[in-house]
Amino acid sequence: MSTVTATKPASAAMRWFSSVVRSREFAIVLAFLLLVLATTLKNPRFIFSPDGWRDLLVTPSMLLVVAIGQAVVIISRNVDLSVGSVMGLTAYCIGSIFIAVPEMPVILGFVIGIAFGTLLGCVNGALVAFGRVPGMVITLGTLYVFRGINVMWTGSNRINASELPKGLLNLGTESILTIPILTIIAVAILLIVAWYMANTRGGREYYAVGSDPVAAELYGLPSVKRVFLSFVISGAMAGLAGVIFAARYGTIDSQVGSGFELQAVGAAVIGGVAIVGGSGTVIGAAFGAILLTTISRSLPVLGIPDFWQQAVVGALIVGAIVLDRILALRQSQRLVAQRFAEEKA
Amino acid sequence: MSDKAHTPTLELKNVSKRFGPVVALRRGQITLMPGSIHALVGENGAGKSTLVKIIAGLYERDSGTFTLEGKPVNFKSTAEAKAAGIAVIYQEPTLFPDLSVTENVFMGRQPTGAIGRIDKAKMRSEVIGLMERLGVDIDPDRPAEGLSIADQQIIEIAKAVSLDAKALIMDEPTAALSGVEVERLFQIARGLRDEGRALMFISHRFDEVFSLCDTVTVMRDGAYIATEETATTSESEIIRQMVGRDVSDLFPKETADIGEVVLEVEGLTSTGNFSDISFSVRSGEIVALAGLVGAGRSEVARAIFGVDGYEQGKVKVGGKNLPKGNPRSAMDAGLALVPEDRRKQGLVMDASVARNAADAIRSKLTKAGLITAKAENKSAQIWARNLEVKTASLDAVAGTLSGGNQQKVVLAKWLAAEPQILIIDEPTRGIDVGTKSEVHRRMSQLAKEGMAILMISSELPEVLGMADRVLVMREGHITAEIPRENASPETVMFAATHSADEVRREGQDK
Amino acid sequence: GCSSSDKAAESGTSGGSTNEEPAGGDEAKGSGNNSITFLPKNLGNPYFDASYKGIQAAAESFGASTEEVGPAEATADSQVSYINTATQQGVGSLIVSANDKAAICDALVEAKDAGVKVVTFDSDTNPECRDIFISQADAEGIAKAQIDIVSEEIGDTGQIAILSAAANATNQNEWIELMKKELEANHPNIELVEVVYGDDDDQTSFDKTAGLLQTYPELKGIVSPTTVGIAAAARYLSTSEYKGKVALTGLGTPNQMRDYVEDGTVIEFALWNPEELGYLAAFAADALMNGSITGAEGDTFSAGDLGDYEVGKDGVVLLGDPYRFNKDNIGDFDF
Amino acid sequence: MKRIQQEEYLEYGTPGWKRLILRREAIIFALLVLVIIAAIITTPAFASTKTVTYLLLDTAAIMMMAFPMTLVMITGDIDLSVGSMVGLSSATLGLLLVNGMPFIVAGLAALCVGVLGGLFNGLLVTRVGLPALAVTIGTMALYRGIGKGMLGTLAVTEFPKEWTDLAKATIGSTGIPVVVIVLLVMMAIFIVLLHFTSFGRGVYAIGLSKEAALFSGVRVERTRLILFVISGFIAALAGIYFTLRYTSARADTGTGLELQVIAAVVLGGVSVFGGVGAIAGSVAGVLLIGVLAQTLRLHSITSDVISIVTGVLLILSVTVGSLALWVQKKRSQTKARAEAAKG
Ligand SMILES: Nc1ncnc2c1ncn2[C@@H]1O[C@H](COP(=O)(O)OP(=O)(O)OP(=O)(O)O)[C@@H](O)[C@H]1O
Ligand SMILES: Nc1ncnc2c1ncn2[C@@H]1O[C@H](COP(=O)(O)OP(=O)(O)OP(=O)(O)O)[C@@H](O)[C@H]1O
Ligand SMILES: [Mg+2]
Ligand SMILES: [Mg+2]
Repeated sequence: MSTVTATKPASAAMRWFSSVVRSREFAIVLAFLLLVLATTLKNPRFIFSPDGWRDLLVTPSMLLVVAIGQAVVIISRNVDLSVGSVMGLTAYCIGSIFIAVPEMPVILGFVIGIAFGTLLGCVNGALVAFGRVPGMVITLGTLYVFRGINVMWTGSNRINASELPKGLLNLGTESILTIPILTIIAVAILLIVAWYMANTRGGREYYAVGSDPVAAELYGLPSVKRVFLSFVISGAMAGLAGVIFAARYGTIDSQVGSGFELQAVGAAVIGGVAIVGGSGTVIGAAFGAILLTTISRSLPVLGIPDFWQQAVVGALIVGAIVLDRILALRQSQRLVAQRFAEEKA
Repeated sequence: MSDKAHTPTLELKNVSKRFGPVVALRRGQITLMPGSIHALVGENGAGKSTLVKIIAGLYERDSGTFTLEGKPVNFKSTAEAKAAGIAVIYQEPTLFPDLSVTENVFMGRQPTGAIGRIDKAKMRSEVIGLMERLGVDIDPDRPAEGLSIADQQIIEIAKAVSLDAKALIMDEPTAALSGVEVERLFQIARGLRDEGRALMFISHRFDEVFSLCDTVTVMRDGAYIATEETATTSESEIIRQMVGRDVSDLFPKETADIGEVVLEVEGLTSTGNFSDISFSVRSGEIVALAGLVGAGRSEVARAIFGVDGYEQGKVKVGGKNLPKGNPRSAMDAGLALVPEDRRKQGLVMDASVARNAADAIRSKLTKAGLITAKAENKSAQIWARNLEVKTASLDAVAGTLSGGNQQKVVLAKWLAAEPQILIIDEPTRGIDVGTKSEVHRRMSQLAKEGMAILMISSELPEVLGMADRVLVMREGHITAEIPRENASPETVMFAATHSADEVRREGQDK
Repeated sequence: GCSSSDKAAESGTSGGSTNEEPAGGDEAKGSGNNSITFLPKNLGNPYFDASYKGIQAAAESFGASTEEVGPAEATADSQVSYINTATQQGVGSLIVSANDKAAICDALVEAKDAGVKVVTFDSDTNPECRDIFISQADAEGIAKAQIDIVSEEIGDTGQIAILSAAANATNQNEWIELMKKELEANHPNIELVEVVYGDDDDQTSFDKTAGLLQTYPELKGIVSPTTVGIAAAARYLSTSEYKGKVALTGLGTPNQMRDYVEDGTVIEFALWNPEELGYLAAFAADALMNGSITGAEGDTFSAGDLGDYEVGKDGVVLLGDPYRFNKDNIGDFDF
Repeated sequence: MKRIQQEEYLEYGTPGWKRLILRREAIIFALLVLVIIAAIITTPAFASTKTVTYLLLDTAAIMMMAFPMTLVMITGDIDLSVGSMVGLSSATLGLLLVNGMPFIVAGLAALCVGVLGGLFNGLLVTRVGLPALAVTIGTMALYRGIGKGMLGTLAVTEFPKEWTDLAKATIGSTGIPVVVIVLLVMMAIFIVLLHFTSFGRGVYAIGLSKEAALFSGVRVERTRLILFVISGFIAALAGIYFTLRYTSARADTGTGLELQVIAAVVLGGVSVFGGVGAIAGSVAGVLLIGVLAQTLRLHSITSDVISIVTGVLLILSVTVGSLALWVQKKRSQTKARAEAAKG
């Protein structure tokens, strides 16, 4: 008995370790580490300088939070193409508020930004969930609508960093123990959402709804609510990204975040979130976002000519998903062979 | 207490339901008593599943009364019905393919700890317990994706059984199961009955109805016909009430001239599924592939037809090698496969009946490179009529047909192709008695006309009744080849549960 | 992206300078149509916003109606649709900043054939496609001003880099060529290490600046001849360890650059007054519409408060030299 | 009820004309006609041959790409790389012309690039088994990047005049551009391909259920591969057209075009889940967006409003259908209830 209890924790740890190593996320993390290593060897300042270290951590934070929301939507078998527009509209909204009320506490700005994004997410969610129509069409529609409203509202205006309160802008660079605050915010949210998705009834229901919507309905799961909430989460995350944009970049015109939707979807897919729903994790999506952002930052350092950088990014995206797929296939083949061997024995 | 025993757990009266012009249910009626198992029987399309779905809260009834323990209820969603204590096993398994078996069983009601954290260890051990009770060995951590229909059905059963429900509704739970699993299920069902729960059981197999159920309700054309005690009625009586006429021979086997070998399989091997499968089928011959669920029979059929690849071996049709992994060339060579999963493999559920019925003969219908809806309809009409497919119209979406009628469309689709070799996986799954004998009659006739038929079936009577030769598979190997005259329930079951060596030894002993 | 100041890449190129539309002026005069349609590269660009203010002010003084239309994103094909629409509407004149010198040419020629007076400003098309081009400053002047500033600030020696807009923005590329020539000729100790492209997008320009600083530890200065680029670069620099160590200059608007000039990130940058540019363009359009000029070399017209201007070679009208903004004078400007 | 009367189910349930009218494509077409009538009434400048010319010239590239996109989306895939392929084709054409190649050779090379790009997409999707959305997000960056890398700072503006003129030429005084002939031929080919061939039947089957299609002998992977190749080829063709029409070869040509094409196709009734849609619907979708934009521009309404209108239209196109379905369901339910109460 004592031997059993003695070996059990060890084997549990082993099991955990091997499951981590085998997970799809691990491949992405490995790719990320290799990339950082290569770039740092070429130019140590990539991480060993205050700016380099800060940029490494802070630059992905915006795509990271958007990818979190996107992952939840994709897991429940939808896609949110409006995130870029939501982000842009929120950035401008929050910028305008800060200009009107400069003494507003920065934290309130974050709350308002998230609330505003949530509101836009509710529009998407309500249309998709209650209308029972494909999310891709609705959010393609709101991509245009929100951007149109943004352009209409902003006009030729542009918020410059000089108009924004220093408190907000400082957030873009300040750090605690060399970890930028924006990164801490993003990671904290990531951990909360990841825990929720993995460990609560609600979280698992997103997977169920995405895995087979018809079964979810037959089974009596609250599909409408889950679909609605997935868009709300995505909206909230895009709203947060809008605030992060304002803090980090300071200049807000009517085109903030345009094209971001495909990056967010790309990050989620690279991170192993199946586009047909039902599988993947927000952690994976977050690593996808980090990888994607860091690739484009390290290419100039690696000496890739400017004109060819986008091509290399594209090739790496394709390479990453192909590699992931090949690893997954290997894995399943090994499992089959193993099962067969066990059956024979 | 005695009062409670006399209030029906669940009672529906005069329930009706229409889908546009289609009247699925005209006068549905059923009364489930606590501590009793109630059978519901009727032809394909009689409205049984519709009744189930009304009970489940999936459909709202158009009229009629529905009471639960004497109180009228009006479910607006499946969640409400579930909360009220009704567990349902639908006719078609509805699992979440990406989630693990454990999660599938407990979705939406996982045991939770502090701040809503799911207790995964507890969940897992409960599932292991459940699987033990059902006597099956399914890895609780594997995803539901890729499970055989039988395994899926078992998980559905585990799911429903573990729900502490007042009423358990089972819509053809045994259609995909073979004897052993069925017996396990029945034990559990009886256990639940003895706990005082009400059970409803739908099946087209009368032996099951009589061995399990206390009461039986017959439906026809969407209306209630009669309710009887199983002890006081007979199979032929029920069939008469159900079909409105007598059904002649259930296995009308005709003798056919056995001709040349047309299908030859040599040493077929696919890691993890089956290995070293060799056999041949002659024209005019019906060969049954028997075995327990999960023996790998469907995999063999799929590999022959080219839907799956294989690592070693050869498939020859009329002496010529068939390229592997290419269903089209298999079809061109005269092969047809009626697959086991009609919902996913047999039919395009969202396409019309006509499109589906013409799907296997698209190239034949093409004239000067063009295909028209008219040509499709014409060919569909012929076969839909031959098999008496019950549908509102030819452009009805296949998914709205009743389960048995869907199966008929799959048959129609492949018979239209006029194949030389017909591989047919569970030909009569979910088909009512009347049509079943019709399907069997047609198979016999086709064999007589020279077709070679390879039939996979988990129904022993069907195997024994129809086959000229029985091949038995166990765990991916052929363990025995039994000619018709030697085939008996005992010989087939022995081969299905023992290795080839043991079977051979047993044969020598005799 | 929202571009800066563009300038005639073609002002130097030879080619048919003849204006092929002698009758146009009379036609417009006769119709009495003096509505002006303003088509910037894209909407939501403060540079063009300032220009439009100038156009409106001018139009008010001579009593014409104005209208601003344009695509949300700066692409040539979407500009064509707007030009076509203006042609159909039969407006009096069209003031355009071209997203591509060739792509919108045919549409403009068609507009001219329909009697619309075409004035390009800020960024030109091929000369035969328009009546007049209002140039902000000549290309050599723009290039030289920026090199002068950066060489002064870095002590005429060391590495510099350029942060441009889109890779095939003609005006940018011409300036960059001229800057290279200027460096070669007069600043042999300055090494231009790389030209990067921020696509006139804030975020891209910001991240490219970070990349430059990391890649070239010895970098002394950055030149960004685009308003979007210089503002993004300034914002990155102002919060980085390189603030005050790496010089930054280029073309920027005072409102965007004010803070960075005040906090010392940027010492001096250049630009012309986009409002005046618009003002001048509107007067040129008016002169074309009322037939007082045809756009031929030597034509003169009065541009209200700015005084008189003469049409030069290839129908180019020059606004003046670029203006250098620094701590001392930036307070006087608001655009 | 006795045994079902055979004649009852041997026919289609709804008469042909009714099915035709209730089709999504017909509704979009009706909307298109309404918008055109409204435009003619409210906008004096609209009713001119110029409108026809500009409208068709502006929408030609999107229309071309909408044909294969319709098929690709009906199989349940999607091709996001078409906009980038337009740019890559334009860059290839420009680069080869600058280097002295004859136009025909350069054009054929650009088309080859399109075929290769489509093949690459298709192989990744069918052979490696990756989701089309993921693959084409990647190749969208890849193809655009290659185009940018090839051209660098180059912007080619010199093209044979006979070709650039052809791209803009109209048929006599009708105002109908010559390119419309190409579009009509393409439309005919795609209509036959999708609606009247065994291949087309397979396309629908794949979109509704890949597995069932496979079991019916549809060459699923090959069909999908072919469609990606066609999509790449036509995107390259659109790239050549774009280049000639705007007399300018740039790597950023066609940026964002993919979403415009998808929006039009979806508006025309193609389901993003696959299995549903028709060529006629996509044509109507492209024209509807085109006519609306044209009309709004003539009223000097700015691009922001046009983008809002496009978005709202997209949203309405799906929600109205869903609402109508709901109403229909409720109505038939009440009817059924009433009848049940009577009987
Ligand atoms: N959603 C629907 N839309 C239209 N018709 C439907 C729908 N669901 C069921 N029907 C029709 O209602 C009738 C009854 O179907 P139901 O599924 O209840 O039959 P069943 O008794 O379960 O048959 P089986 O034994 O074959 O499973 C059939 O004719 C079927 O086509
Ligand atoms: N795609 C798959 N991935 C993993 N395992 C599979 C897959 N398909 C089937 N299996 C497993 O392989 C075994 C053989 O299944 P198969 O369907 O061939 O059995 P069968 O003898 O045809 O039974 P049935 O009577 O249900 O037709 C089963 O245990 C099943 O769970
Ligand atoms: Mg049924
Ligand atoms: Mg099977």
